[in-house]
Amino acid sequence: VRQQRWPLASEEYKRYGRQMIMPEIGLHGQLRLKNAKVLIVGVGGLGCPAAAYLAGAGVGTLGLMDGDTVEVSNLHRQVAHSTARVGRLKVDSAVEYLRALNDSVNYRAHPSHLSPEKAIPIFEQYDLVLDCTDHPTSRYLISDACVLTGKPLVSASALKTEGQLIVLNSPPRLPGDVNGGPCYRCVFPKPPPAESVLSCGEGGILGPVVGVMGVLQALEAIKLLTAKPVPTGPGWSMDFTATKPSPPAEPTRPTMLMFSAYSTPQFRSVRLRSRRADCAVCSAQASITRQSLTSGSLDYVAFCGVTTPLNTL
Amino acid sequence: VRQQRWPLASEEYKRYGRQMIMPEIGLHGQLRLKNAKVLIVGVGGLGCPAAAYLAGAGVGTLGLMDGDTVEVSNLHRQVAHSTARVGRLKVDSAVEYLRALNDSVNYRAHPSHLSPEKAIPIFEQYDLVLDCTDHPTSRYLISDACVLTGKPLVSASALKTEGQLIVLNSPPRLPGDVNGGPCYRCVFPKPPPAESVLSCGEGGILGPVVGVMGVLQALEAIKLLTAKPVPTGPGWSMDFTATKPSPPAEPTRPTMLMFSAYSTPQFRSVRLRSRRADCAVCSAQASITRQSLTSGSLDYVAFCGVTTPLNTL
Amino acid sequence: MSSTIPLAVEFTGGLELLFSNQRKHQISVPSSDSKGAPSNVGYLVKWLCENLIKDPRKEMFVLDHSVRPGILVLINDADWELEGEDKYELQANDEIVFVSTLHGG
Amino acid sequence: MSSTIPLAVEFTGGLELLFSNQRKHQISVPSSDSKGAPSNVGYLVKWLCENLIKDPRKEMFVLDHSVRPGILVLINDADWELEGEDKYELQANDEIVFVSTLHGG
Ligand SMILES: [Zn+2]
Ligand SMILES: [Zn+2]
Repeated sequence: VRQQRWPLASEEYKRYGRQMIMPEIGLHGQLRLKNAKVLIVGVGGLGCPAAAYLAGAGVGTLGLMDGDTVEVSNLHRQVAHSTARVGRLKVDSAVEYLRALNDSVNYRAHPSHLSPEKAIPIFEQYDLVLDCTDHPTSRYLISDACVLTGKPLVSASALKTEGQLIVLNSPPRLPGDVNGGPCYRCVFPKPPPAESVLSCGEGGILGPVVGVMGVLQALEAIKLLTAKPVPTGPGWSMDFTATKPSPPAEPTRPTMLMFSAYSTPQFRSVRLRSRRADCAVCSAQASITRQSLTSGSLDYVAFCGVTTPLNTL
Repeated sequence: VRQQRWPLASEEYKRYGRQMIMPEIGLHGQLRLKNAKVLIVGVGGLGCPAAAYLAGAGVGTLGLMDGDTVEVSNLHRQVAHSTARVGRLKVDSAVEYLRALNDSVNYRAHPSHLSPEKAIPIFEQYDLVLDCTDHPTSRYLISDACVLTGKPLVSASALKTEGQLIVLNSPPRLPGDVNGGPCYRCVFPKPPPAESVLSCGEGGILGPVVGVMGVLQALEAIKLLTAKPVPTGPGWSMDFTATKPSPPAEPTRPTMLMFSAYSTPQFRSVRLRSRRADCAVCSAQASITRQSLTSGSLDYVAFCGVTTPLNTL
Repeated sequence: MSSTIPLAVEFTGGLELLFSNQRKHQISVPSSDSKGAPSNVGYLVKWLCENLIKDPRKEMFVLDHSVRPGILVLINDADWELEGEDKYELQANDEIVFVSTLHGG
Repeated sequence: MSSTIPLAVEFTGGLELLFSNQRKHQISVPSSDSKGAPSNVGYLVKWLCENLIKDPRKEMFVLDHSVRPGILVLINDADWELEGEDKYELQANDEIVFVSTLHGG
């Protein structure tokens, strides 16, 4: 009963103290994390470290979606799984690891692949989505569903010795609102030719390369979830940790972070375009709607799989 | 018996296949990893992810050194531990996690803090060292011991929302050899005033910030361990994976990677100086020797702890 | 005009495999195209296809006379769509990066 | 001489706390010092202590008339020891970064 004076249990102050003493998080940020629901699509090389750090940080609800089972060839990079759990569903394997790390998170396992029909009803249960998948079809589908449900998206990918990360639909706005962040289709309106797409199975992947990108996804998610709103409500006055004003956030410009393990410099941040006036999903003239998605009339596999007639120079 | 035709067991081809198909690693690199002995000093926010990805990659022998026990306040960032293992030695807790991930690695637990007397005999058992500690005293000691035993050092640090990484003594060369990479004392000849040093406990730390730095340490270690020597020996001809010549390695220039979670750009690579002609440990006029280290005549705490008389502007 | 423009061109995300497996290239391109107009990025792409690409699979770089879908063109660390796309006129020492998007995870 | 040199100065690794908790500062410093010599990085450090630092703990930035141990000074992304240390003469639009080394882990 005494506990009611405090917005967190004493165990939580202990567990999260090292991040709560920073002005960027504070008690307010910790409460926002606790109230947040994050969906991770894909529990592989990106999803494993992303889930570990989001669970560690105390995200209230963490959804994991993946239809695959753990294979031995995953284990050099998918560090939430284990040899003993080979053959089990990746979502179940990861939840076992995550519960041992932090049992106070509410884990939701979605043991199937994402489909256009399921995307919207599932995304609506969350506040933010991480794209940790490994194919253009899922990347377009996840981005479309994030725009249509108004969720910001932290999208990353990796192959061989390189990685890329973009925060999309941030801030999330209705289709047609030019102040919303660009979506995946704004940046890549046409899918790459199918024959140019390599998976990690085909092209190979260095574990720490995909690991770095997954950890950075967790970081961007935490930054988005804890970004300071205008201070209101009684909780604010209890934010004893905010002794210094936190630095003003730089205006969010859409950027892509590129990583290349063997290059100098290894990292490069590049400026991306804003929303595309003729984007098929986030513009005023969008053709992709909640209806077209849930009805299953959109064939993402065909969209990405058609081999474009080759008219080379 | 049939297995003898192959340098790795079939389970190993499965487990490491996704990294072996890359020309940067190949069979040759995998064998080099398998024969390598890596020491991680500090099994906290940096050491946990670094150990996970090095174990995943199949480093043959992984030494973990730490005298601390797991606390609840560690768990938001030290993702190899678990709530059930609070109170246990960090080295034992981490080995339990790592064994579940990859049992074929030979784990060596060093359940104590590093001391000048112990450093040289322990470092001599390894090929490469990761500094994952959290204080200037250990940073100078580890660097000194790496120079004196000829081991390259991957040193990282993190605090609040920032991180730094430097590869030191790479290539490792005898004191006085100007072609060796700079050591920690070359870059920072004098320790910072004690009152300017903040620990993660005091200053706070965001989990993914230290996590990114730890994963990047594993990456630099893998790059150093698998760097291609001149092809010799019968093993080379079996490297069926090297279908393309790998790109020539860029000349190693000493650089520091700086990370700042809330800045744009987040990462910055800066050029560092080479070896210092009057460095106390790696130069021709070095005063620090194996003898002075092992005899215990060097007091690193006093070196770093003395509050310099303040002669401010 | 026979003057040239020095450029730093880089290929990443796997595109370097089409260009002698080399990421960074220091090149010089004619400062004007065959019609005498100042060279732009569209001209550079054509020039790369005629002079620098080593792999016969040119369609992995160019389709329908433009950079193929799934390749991001960066002009001095900005998406070329912020700079006028292929109409951007090349300046000395511009850094042009061609990035193939990755999909693995 | 009353001309000035525009510079981008940045403080990281916690040093920003001494400078109004702001990392990036666009400043202009006199192009020559009191003796008429071209302004160098040593002069800049003195100038920052007199004009930009807000925290009274100046000894966290400068000790014995030089940047305190544990601070790396970067001139255009290179350790200042590669550029002549405090003798480096400032150029317009130079980027000078002061980094406090971190020790946590
Ligand atoms: Zn769009
Ligand atoms: Zn040295």
